[in-house]
Amino acid sequence: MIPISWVFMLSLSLFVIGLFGVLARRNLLFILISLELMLNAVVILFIAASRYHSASIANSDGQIMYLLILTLAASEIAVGLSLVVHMYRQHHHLDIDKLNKLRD
Amino acid sequence: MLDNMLNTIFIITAAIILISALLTITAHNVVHALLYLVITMLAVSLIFFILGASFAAALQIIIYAGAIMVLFIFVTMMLHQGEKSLAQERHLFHFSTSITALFLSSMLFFELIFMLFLTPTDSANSRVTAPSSAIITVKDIGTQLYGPYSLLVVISALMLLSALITAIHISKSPVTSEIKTKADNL
Amino acid sequence: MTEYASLLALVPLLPLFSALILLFSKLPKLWISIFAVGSVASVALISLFFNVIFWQQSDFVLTASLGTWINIAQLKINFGLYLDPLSLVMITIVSGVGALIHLYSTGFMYQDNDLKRYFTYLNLFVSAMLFLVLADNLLLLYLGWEGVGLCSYLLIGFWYQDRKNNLAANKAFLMTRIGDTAMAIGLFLLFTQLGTLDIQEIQIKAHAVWSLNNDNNTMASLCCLLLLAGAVGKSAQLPLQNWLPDAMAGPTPVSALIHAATMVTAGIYLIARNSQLFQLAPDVLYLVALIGTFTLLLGASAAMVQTDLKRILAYSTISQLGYMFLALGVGAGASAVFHLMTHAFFKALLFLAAGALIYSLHHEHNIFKMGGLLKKLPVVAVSFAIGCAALASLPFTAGFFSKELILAQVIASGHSGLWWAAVLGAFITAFYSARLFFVVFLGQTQLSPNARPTKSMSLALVILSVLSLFGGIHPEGLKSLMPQLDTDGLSTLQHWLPIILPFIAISLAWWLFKTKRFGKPVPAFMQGVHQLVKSGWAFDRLYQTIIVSPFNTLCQVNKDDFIDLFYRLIEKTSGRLHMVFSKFQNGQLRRYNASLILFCILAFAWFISGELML
Amino acid sequence: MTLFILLLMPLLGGLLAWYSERFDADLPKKIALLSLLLCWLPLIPLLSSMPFDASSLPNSQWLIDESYPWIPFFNINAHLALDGLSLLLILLTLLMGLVALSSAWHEITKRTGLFYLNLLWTLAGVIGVFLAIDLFLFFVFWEVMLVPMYFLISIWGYEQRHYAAVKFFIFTQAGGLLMLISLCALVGIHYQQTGILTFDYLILIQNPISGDLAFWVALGFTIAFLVKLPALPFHSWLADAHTQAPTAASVILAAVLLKTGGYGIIRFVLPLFPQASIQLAPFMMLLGVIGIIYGAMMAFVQTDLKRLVAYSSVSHMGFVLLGCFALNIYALQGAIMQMLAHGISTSALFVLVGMIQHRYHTRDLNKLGGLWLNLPKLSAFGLFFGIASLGMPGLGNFVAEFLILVGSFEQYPILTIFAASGLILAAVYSLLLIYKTFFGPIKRPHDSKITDTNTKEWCTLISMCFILIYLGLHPQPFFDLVPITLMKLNFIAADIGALL
Repeated sequence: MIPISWVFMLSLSLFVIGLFGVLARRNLLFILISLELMLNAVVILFIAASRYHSASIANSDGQIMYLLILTLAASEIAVGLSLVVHMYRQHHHLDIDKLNKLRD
Repeated sequence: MLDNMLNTIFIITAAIILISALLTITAHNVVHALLYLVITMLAVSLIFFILGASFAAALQIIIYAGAIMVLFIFVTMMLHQGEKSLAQERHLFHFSTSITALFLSSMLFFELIFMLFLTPTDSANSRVTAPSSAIITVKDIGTQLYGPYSLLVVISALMLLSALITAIHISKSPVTSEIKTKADNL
Repeated sequence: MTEYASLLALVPLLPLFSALILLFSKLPKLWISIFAVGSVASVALISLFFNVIFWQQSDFVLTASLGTWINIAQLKINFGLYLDPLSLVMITIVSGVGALIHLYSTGFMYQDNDLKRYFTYLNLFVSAMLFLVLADNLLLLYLGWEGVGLCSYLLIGFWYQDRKNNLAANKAFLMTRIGDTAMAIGLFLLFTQLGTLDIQEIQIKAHAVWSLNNDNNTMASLCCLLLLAGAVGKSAQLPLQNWLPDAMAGPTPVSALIHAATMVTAGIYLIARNSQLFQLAPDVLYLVALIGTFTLLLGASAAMVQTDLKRILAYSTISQLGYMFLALGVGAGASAVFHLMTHAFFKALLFLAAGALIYSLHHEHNIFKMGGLLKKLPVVAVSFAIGCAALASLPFTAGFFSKELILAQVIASGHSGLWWAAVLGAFITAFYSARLFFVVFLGQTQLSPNARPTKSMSLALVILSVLSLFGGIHPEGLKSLMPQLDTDGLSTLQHWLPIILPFIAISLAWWLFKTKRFGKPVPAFMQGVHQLVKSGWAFDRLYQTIIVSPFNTLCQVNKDDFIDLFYRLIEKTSGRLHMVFSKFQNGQLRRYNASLILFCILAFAWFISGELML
Repeated sequence: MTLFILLLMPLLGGLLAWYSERFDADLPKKIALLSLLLCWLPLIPLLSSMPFDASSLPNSQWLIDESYPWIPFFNINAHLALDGLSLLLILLTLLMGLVALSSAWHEITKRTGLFYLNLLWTLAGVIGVFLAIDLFLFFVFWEVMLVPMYFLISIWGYEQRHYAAVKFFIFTQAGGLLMLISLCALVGIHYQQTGILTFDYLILIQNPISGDLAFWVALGFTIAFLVKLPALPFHSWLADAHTQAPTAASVILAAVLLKTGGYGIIRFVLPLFPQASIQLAPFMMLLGVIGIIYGAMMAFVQTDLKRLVAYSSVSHMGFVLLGCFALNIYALQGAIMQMLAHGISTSALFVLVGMIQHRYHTRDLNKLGGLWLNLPKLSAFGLFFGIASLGMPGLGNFVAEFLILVGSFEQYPILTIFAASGLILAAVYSLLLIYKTFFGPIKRPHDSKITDTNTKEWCTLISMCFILIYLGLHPQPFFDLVPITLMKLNFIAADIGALL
């Protein structure tokens, strides 16, 4: 069976790549994409954890949590993308650094 | 025999995931990024299969890769950014601006690695033993879902509804007309 | 005796009431002068009446009380009046000379439209002086003391339009105020040591408490020193004397009354009144004598070189007061008071005559611009001559009797050094009074007088001349009150020298006048000394450099209150801190993410370091 | 019930005045006058029933004592009581209220209703401070008197009124908070030591708290009162508050608000913390003396007339501080007398400055000069009050300063000599004040419409003169009224003249 440490390594590195994407990219779309990556990283960990749980009966909590994260991702992307559309209509660009009107 | 085959498959898919993830975030063209993302999603569903969560894998392919990524592509097509966005992208994202991001994420990466593997795990709760081999069928998930986790279903339904409403509201409001008038007389 | 108590009570109150009436009423000029002169004249009559009753009695006491003032625990002070030979002499002088000066000033100040204010202040001054002289406790004396200082401030600055007068008034008040504060501290010391402020009780208790063991009469000498400081401030003696010449800025009758006859003598009265207390501190008494000698020499030398008529008389007052302090210092209190009396007469006469001169020469003060006025103003000339004669203490004038007595007492008490200084002072005094008379009245006339002194002025001049000539009767009562030294053991030189000296000085002055050397500029090498002496030995510049200007610069430096600066600093720093923190809110989303991640890293790092420690 | 009536009168009067502005512009000031006069009613029976001689000293310290339950949970009750000291200060407050009213009669024209509301509420706050016996109620009134004064300064003030008002508010509020902390600490410690939870001054005074914490609580109280009585390090709000406040406000501020500090020390610090006040005494006396000299030196260089008078009251209040902590009967009587005399003489000076500003629209000393020629009556009053403020015997200030200096001389002679030098400095700045404004050559052309004092002003000033003279010549009834012996103040034995 696959030792759990590998799964940790995988999800962790995926998470960090997603994080780098969020921080580095200035285009809102790319930020949303890297956000998706981070979500996937977490989900892998959930599934692995429930899989390696030593309870006698089969433990399906991980998959139920996967369901929840899935709905979360879906709704989050829906709102995110409508914001992207909205922003594009208003500013004709997607550079997030230019959006600092909230400051003053 | 079966185990080391599983291991190799796991390693290959993990490698695919990481490479395509890297490619998604470094791609200049949005569509390329999206396609790499779809590849990542499929590889992840393969991981689920390896881990025995077949229902999750199926969902991953259908909803995640199928629905959400398609939505993504729709939106990028709608924005029809064209050539100038590529050039813009090139100047928006290049090595010098992302140096701090790189530094921060790598710091976080090493700290997590260090914390997970190098710190002396106290023996009490590290009894990670071999995974139980019982197969989890969809029926089990169904009974669990409508048994103890019924509340979860309600919440996710509510969340989806609220997302729906906000998405409609934001994209519907005729904001573009006012901005234009203001932009003209600036 | 008590039936006179109410009469005694009237003495200080009459001028006070008339001052209040004048203040609040709108009387015509005539009525104003009637009220003013009337009140002081009636007080003069009362004092004459007292003189007649207690004529040559030496041990009478008359007390009256006007009610309690402060009465807490041991501090029992009431408005008590105390009449004994000493204060009888004083009230006679104050009211007598005061009345004459009031009479004189009705003429002198008649055309001044602020007559009401003038007479209110003058009456207030006389009543304050009477309170001072009749007070039975030191606090009431202090009330009179400050009241007199206040009235002299108001009267010096009477013509307030002129900046110079106001500055002179401020200077006078502040200098005397310094002395008064020292005296107040003396009062505190006396009260904490002896538990009372009543003058007679102090004398008794002081003897009872301090004379037992002579080691702790340092306390006695400390008290006497502080009281002496007050006296020095008020009587313009050595350290605090340069306010008197500037005080001549006031109207001349004011200078006559305040700066010749009455206020400046308050210091002498204070020491004379506490003579038993001063007996306990011989070293302080010797200091009094020393101060007297130095002041008398300073005053005489400065008067010798002045050109301003009134400043000459001011410096001569300082030197005559020096004589009185010298007499007090050697223990001859009675002769000091006697000289005080005669001095009051002839100095008031000189001032009033000078006033008449200024009045007729339309406010000309410089004596070298006057000359040959003998024929034109006979009355003024004669009275001026009598005054100068008494000042120079020519034989058979009042000044002669009192000054000889002092000189005799000084020799009798064995201070021969002081005696020689006093004799030198007498010589210079005779010289400058002769110089004054010759320059003003003989020689050719430069300014012709346009107004003749009025009848009231001449009347006052005549009476004062008579008093200066025949006023030399030594009041008997004083002898018993204060110790008297027998003066028969004098050698012939010590007896005759002071009598011959004035004649030599006058002939010297005549010789100098005849050879026209008086008005001429002093030869080059003498110029520095001449200027030094003329400015009253440069005490003004001295005080200006060591006290006034440092205090000014110190205050200017701290003009806007460095403590307030401290609070404004707090306000500024909080403003600047606000600017610094607002830098973090710059609306960059990526920067917020970065700070979020940074925080996670730090949290993990802290957790890891925690782990490693284990 | 009389004390509560006395308290409610200004409050209601203020509200009525504010409300009445709607009908007629100058109705508020008439109502304000009426309510101030009505305030005297509750006191009349008291004053008449107590002939002014030492024999009829009331046996208990309190002339009237009323207490109603207010917050039973903490055992706080609205406990008001009047003794000799507070009676004197309340009389001063009411008198100065009338003076402030007369000076504001013509000067305040915009929003008069609100002005008189604030004026009367400040007075009510101050009367409350002098009456409150319950410490909590004392603190409430301490804050009540502060807020309306802030509005008075910030709305009707002169050029930098906002800066001055805010500064005034922050200073006094900080002091107030410090007092709240020490008040609660006091009640807490008292509760620990005696098991009675009470804010009532009469119970707290029975067994004063001991221990080193008591010293810090005492220090907290003293600093709070030092801020109000402007002692040296906390005095800088006074100069600004006075220069920018309208005449009526600065009269109230000078005459009454400063006295709450002194009253607080005498009423709360000395009896409640006997040992602590003995330990504190030398430092506070030193602070007082420095305050005297520092205030005088500051006053000497000011070019603004009101700032000069403000710094002079810093110097006078230094005397009060010296008197309070000299811990002997003469000094304490002197301190109380100084509060009264200073209240009258300084507020009179402020009224005069207000009149000058009303006529010449300037307070700058360099521009003023030679007023005597044009306004003889006003200048005569100015001369009188200038002389009073330098401590001329025969007037109230001298008696007070003499008693303070006698009392403190007995404890610390050297310190008193420096304080006595304050008398000279007082003469310096007072003469400067008189000379720069009233004497000297005329600097400005005389236009005929500037009139001398009208009858209203003349009456207020002449009555203040008579009070000062009465204080100076016959202060005995004021000494008898203050029951020092009953106030449980343990003085260091006044061993004056004990040698005999």
